[in-house]
Amino acid sequence: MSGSTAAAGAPLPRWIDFGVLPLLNALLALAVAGALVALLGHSPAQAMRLLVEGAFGSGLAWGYTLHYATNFIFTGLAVALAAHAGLFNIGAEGQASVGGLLACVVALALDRWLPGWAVLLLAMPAAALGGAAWAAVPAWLQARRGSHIVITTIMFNFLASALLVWLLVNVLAVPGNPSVESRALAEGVGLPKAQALLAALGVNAPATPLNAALGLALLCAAGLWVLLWHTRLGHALRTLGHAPGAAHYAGLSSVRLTLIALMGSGALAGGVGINEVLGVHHRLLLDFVAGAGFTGIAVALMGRNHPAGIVLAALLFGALVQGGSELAFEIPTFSRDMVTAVQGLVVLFCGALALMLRPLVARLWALWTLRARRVAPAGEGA
Amino acid sequence: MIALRGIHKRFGSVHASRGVTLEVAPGSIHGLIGENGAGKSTLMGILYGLHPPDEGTIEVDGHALKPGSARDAIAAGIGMVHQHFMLVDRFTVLENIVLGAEQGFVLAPSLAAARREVLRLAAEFGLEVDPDAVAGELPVGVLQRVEILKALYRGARVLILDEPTGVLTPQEADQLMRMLRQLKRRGTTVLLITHKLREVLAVTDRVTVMRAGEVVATRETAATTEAELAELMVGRKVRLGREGPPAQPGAVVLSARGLGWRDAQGVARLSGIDLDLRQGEIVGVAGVSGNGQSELLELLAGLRPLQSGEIRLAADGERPAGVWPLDPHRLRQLGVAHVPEDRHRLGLVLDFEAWESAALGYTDDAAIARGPAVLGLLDHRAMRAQCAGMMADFDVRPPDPAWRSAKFSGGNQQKLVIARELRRAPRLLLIGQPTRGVDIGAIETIHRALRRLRDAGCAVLLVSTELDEILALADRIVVMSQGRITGEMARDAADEVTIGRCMGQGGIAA
Amino acid sequence: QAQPAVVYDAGGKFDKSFNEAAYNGMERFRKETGGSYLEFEIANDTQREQAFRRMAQKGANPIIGIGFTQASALEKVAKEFPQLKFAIVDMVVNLPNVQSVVFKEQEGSFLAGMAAAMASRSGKVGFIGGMDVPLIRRFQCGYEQGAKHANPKAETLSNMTGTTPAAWSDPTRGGELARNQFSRGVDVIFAAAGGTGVGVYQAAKDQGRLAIGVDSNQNHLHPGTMLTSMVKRVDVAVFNIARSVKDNRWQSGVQVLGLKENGVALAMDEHNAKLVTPEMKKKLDAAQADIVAGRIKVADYMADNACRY
Amino acid sequence: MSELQELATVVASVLGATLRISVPLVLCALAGVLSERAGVIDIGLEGKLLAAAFAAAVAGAFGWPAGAALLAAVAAGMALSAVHGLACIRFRGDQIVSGVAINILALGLTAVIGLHLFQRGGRTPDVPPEGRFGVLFDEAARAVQDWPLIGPLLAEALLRHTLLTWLAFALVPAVWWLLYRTRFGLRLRAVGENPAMVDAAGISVAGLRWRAVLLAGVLCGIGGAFLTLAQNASFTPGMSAGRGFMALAAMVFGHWHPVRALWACLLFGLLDAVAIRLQGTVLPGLGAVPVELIQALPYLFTVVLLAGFFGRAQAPAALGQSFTKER
Ligand SMILES: Nc1ncnc2c1ncn2[C@@H]1O[C@H](COP(=O)(O)OP(=O)(O)OP(=O)(O)O)[C@@H](O)[C@H]1O
Ligand SMILES: Nc1ncnc2c1ncn2[C@@H]1O[C@H](COP(=O)(O)OP(=O)(O)OP(=O)(O)O)[C@@H](O)[C@H]1O
Ligand SMILES: [Mg+2]
Ligand SMILES: [Mg+2]
Repeated sequence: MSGSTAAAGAPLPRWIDFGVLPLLNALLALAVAGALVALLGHSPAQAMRLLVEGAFGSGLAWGYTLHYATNFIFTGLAVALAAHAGLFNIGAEGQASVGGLLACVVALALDRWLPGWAVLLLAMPAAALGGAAWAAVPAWLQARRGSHIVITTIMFNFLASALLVWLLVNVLAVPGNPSVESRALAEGVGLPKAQALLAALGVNAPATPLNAALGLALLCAAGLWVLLWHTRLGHALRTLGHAPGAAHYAGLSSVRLTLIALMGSGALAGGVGINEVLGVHHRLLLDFVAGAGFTGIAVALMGRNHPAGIVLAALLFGALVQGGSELAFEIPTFSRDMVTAVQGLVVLFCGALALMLRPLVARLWALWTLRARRVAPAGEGA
Repeated sequence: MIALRGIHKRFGSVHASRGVTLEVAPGSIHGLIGENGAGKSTLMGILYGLHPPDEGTIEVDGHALKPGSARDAIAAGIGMVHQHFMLVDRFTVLENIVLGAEQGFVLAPSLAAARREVLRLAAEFGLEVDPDAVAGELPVGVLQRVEILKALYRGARVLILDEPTGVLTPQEADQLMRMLRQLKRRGTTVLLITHKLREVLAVTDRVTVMRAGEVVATRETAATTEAELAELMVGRKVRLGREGPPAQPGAVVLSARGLGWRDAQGVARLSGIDLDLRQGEIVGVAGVSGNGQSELLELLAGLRPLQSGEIRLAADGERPAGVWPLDPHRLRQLGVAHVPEDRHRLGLVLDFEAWESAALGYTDDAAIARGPAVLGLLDHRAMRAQCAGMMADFDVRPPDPAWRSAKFSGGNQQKLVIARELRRAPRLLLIGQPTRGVDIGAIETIHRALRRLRDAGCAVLLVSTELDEILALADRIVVMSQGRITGEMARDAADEVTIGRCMGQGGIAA
Repeated sequence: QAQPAVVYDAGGKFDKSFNEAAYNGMERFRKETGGSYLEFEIANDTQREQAFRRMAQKGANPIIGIGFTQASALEKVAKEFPQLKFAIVDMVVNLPNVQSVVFKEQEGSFLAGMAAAMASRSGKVGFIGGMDVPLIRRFQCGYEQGAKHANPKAETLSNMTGTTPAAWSDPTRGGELARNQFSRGVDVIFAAAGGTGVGVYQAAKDQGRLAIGVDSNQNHLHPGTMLTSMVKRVDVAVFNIARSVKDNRWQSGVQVLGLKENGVALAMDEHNAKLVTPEMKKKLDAAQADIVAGRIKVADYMADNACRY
Repeated sequence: MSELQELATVVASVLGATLRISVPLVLCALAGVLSERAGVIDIGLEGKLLAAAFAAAVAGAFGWPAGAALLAAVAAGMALSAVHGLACIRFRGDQIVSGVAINILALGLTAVIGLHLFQRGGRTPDVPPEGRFGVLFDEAARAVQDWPLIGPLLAEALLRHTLLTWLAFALVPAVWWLLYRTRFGLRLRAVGENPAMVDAAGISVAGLRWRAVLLAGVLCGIGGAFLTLAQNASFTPGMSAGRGFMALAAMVFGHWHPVRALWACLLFGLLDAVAIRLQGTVLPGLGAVPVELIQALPYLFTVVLLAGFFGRAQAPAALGQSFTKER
């Protein structure tokens, strides 16, 4: 699971490995998607244009793209943190649900009594706490009893959804409201919207769900980078992940580190709750996570478990979701399933088949450098 | 006749084989020696078809082999016992042996045939193994036998052994040498890579010396000496053996009383161990491997829980006393360093770059901290510098802190681990098999460093299955057999016969 | 002339259920008026608001939200665009530019329960819901009451499919739930579970029992097996909304569509003619008249989050 | 009818349900065992199951006989397996990313193609009865079902199953035999533990992994056909509904061993069947239990079982590692 894929094959300049190749892969993915689109009777060029414009063509588009990306950053970081400690956390979905649940419960309990900022100050840690708590049991079972993390986190996803439905329907429901949702938080409780923040800077931005949670997500990414590569704890976590024997030899407690890694992972997943519940909807909805936890797996791996890579991969996925819905708006016959298929192709070509073109590119690069070398002395001779 | 001609092999920027030509007479035992990283394993890997060479040809009995095809090599009768065993831990011995040489789709007949053949080979060569034992549970010495059986089962007429004795006890090594002679009598050609010149002199007919990817010499064994070979390998004169002033043992640093340890099956691995370690003294623990030395070492190092008995660390200056159970981290803080026997699995994180591995266990060192202590931030530049320092002290090659730990050869990995553990002036060093698989030049470096450490007043507990090493380094020798101390003597009172007698004793209370 | 727009809920426009009914209404509008319309299927909660806003920016009129989950998003956007007309199905939004259409599912379910109890030989009827949420409980409660009304000794077994979104599209599990009920003596099952229902109907067919469809008329799926369908005339509602804007007779406010308004009904057609005996038909008609006249009070679960009758 | 007979009926129906619920899990778990024993992580079980279900339903809807539709499902499973193999074996891509991609792709493509073919929102028309796998021994079941006590058990729990159910359970010993009693199995397991060794033995690592991965596709294909040709008669988008992931859990639970995985699948099936049975019943002493709690019971129970009784599962040593000759 370590992102050692880059190590395969001959060394290439970094700008090729991290710039040219991903670009080529994305183009290939879009070419195949285009073929599919054409096969189904649409114009690939138009679809392409709509997809890109829909994701990046306006302030509005950027707002939505970044909003979706925020969720994916949180879950991608969550998966990556666990992965560095050698743990495969499939449970980000459930952890995010419970994070949002706890944040909302705290906010609902306090919003009538405390000012908005104070509620936020308590609800945001509650989201992290909820996520961490939901990860704690699988973590403990893994560390102490050796129960396989993959099974327990899958089970805890189902348990989270059952808990959420039950609470929403039986405890948090508003009588007379058929919607499966809690009551709305008091006016003024919620993270500042990007629109408001930009307005304070004198920038006129359209209303989008984008909110301060993006900043938090980026902070988390930077924080995770510092944690993993610049602190003793990070060194310890990665030691455990790469060589459990060496971790034991170094006197690191695998139980403690497993708990820290998975609970940290859950806390990061809880960020989805902050973004969706406190940032956008201001109430608890049944399916506010909407698969972001699972997408996080792909995001983390495509980002090679590195925070910077994860932010970029999250942006890509955010763009696919937003550009995809724009496509569906504009071409009525372009169903949302088509968007899903295109997303699958992108994950396939940009993620799983990321190294497919590498040998070819390496050969071209070798030819190029060879020619350059041959040309240079010739030039001198002349 | 086996002939490799003009072999070139590059791994990225490393030129591991530079136009090597090697000819081996059929039915002979041919030695291949050289420093760590000289290119011995690479060359043999090419012969066996593991790596395709960049240039060059391989011929066996006049037929050219297809480069990079293990299948072709096996068909031509080549068998190889790899430096790191190529076995599936979860398979039985029989399954491991049969793999790749099965006769039909259904396994049972092959297994039955293999069982007969293995028992026959075992009888012929004294290679006794339980065909139904699970490989992962066997000691290395037996695994080695399995590897050899594997090659013989495939009807190998050419047998390559890559450092076969590195992990063997002296007795096992002797047995192996006897077997090689026996194979030779049967007409098998043997290619033997080793770092132990004594073995080379004892069994080979000819010997080839490699340095930095090239063949520097080939000699008739009868016409050469240990000193000449050592010099050819390292490119300078090498001195091994006892040197320097005798030890001046000081105060007791560690005392253990009545140590016992039982494994998960309830079998006693250690019992009634009393041991004192003093400042300025190297205590060597001798014994056939598997007699409790590893358990003792790991118990003292905090890697195993204390079950019975007590271990105390005396106070010393500003460093406080300690009573076990203590975890390895706390022990390091108390000045107890540990070089593990298994450097691959324990001593390093293979995926880390060298400078990160160089901080393993010592990330709380103030010299590499940065910013407020609560944050636990690490100073990368200091870490790299520290690693570069270690590499310089111990001549780690290449001296590049940014190399991945896995890319260093075993000898250089070992030097790095030792450098790290010696770095912080420990008062007690626990060290297991310090020179296993390490070339002569590196052995010299390591031995010198251990003596220097002792002279600086450190207590050293040295566990080694190499009697030569114990005799060369230890000031006091403890012999273990079946989990007990069966002999203890000063260096000057020790010789191989006495120690050997103690090793054979035992009898253990369950 | 502005195009109408419709925003379907997460089930998608082909859910064989109320989204599909809305789709059919819009198709009818297209055919009858020759106009075109815009549409969008929700894939996640955030898209709701985005969808309404995009439709509003395109100047669509009216903008129809299908499903109660659309309420808060629609409310927000309707406030932003007071000059446009909005409508929501299955939920009430009190704004001057919003028309709300809600159905008395309990009344239709009551008749479905009666039909089930009358067709049942064992006196045991079954209900399979998608998720244990208030709207589904409203169906369940009316159904139970209806069954008891037709046969005081009737027993109703209820199952819910799951707690994840997959609960609405898991026919395999639906089939298994149905088999379980059949093995306990149930011989008629009413499924209000979206795509999961397909599996319930199939199981009924495989085991030679009866099933009742929901939302759209599903009688044609398995003639001889589908006893009837409890249809919710979302298609009519949606068609009327779109039509009224075109004809300039649109009104805001709340429309509650029950049996009386023909908003809910049991589907009777050639596919189930053999299953519904004249006697059953007569009793159903009588009950319907009683409900319309207020002589029978059908319990509304959502009125007080309890099933009391 | 005596109380005992009633009990027998209940037990029979729960056992029958257990077997039916287990079938797709068993097939996918076996697929997972084959693939992962060869060192290739198979997160894409869900997607393969879905695609196969779709292919079978489409073929059935076009009037193909059941056997041909089964082959179509197998082909679909293998096609996605080939994508997985291309990504992970040929191009050494990340195995988990590839699996995730397959899941997303299958979810999208089946709906898109289904919509394109039939204009029913991705749903397929019903497969005609003769194109489905019917219950095999219905006559016999009818004959015995009224026998005291064992009647219902024989009929419901044993006889009223389709060919695919029998096939699924028969495949368990078959896969076990393949893995533990044949040359292919020995090599396959070796390649998941120590590919370098297999390579050194002169056997193609990639070749073995390809075969394992494709076989996994075949098994998922049968599982998919079971969903649309036996349990149901049509395809609904997303109808695999997480079964691939449960199978993955069962495979891990079963320590990557076909027979133990079977027990895990049966356990999941039983817990699920019991939960279905318990729904809506009033438990003595507890009163009416919330549906959600009962729905959560199988998952809770699994976690408890894992924590209490099952030791550390040992994954194949080289699981997830792509193999390169040049280390
Ligand atoms: N797969 C590889 N990739 C990169 N470099 C390699 C690889 N294998 C060997 N090398 C390099 O080739 C050189 C020769 O290695 P080789 O293993 O042949 O040495 P050796 O003589 O066997 O050493 P030792 O005594 O430690 O076994 C070393 O410098 C090593 O770093
Ligand atoms: N992943 C790798 N990348 C580059 N080089 C490698 C890699 N793995 C091993 N090597 C090189 O291959 C050679 C053999 O590696 P190995 O791990 O077998 O060391 P070693 O031969 O055991 O050393 P020693 O014999 O001293 O114990 C080493 O010289 C090492 O530099
Ligand atoms: Mg070597
Ligand atoms: Mg070596």
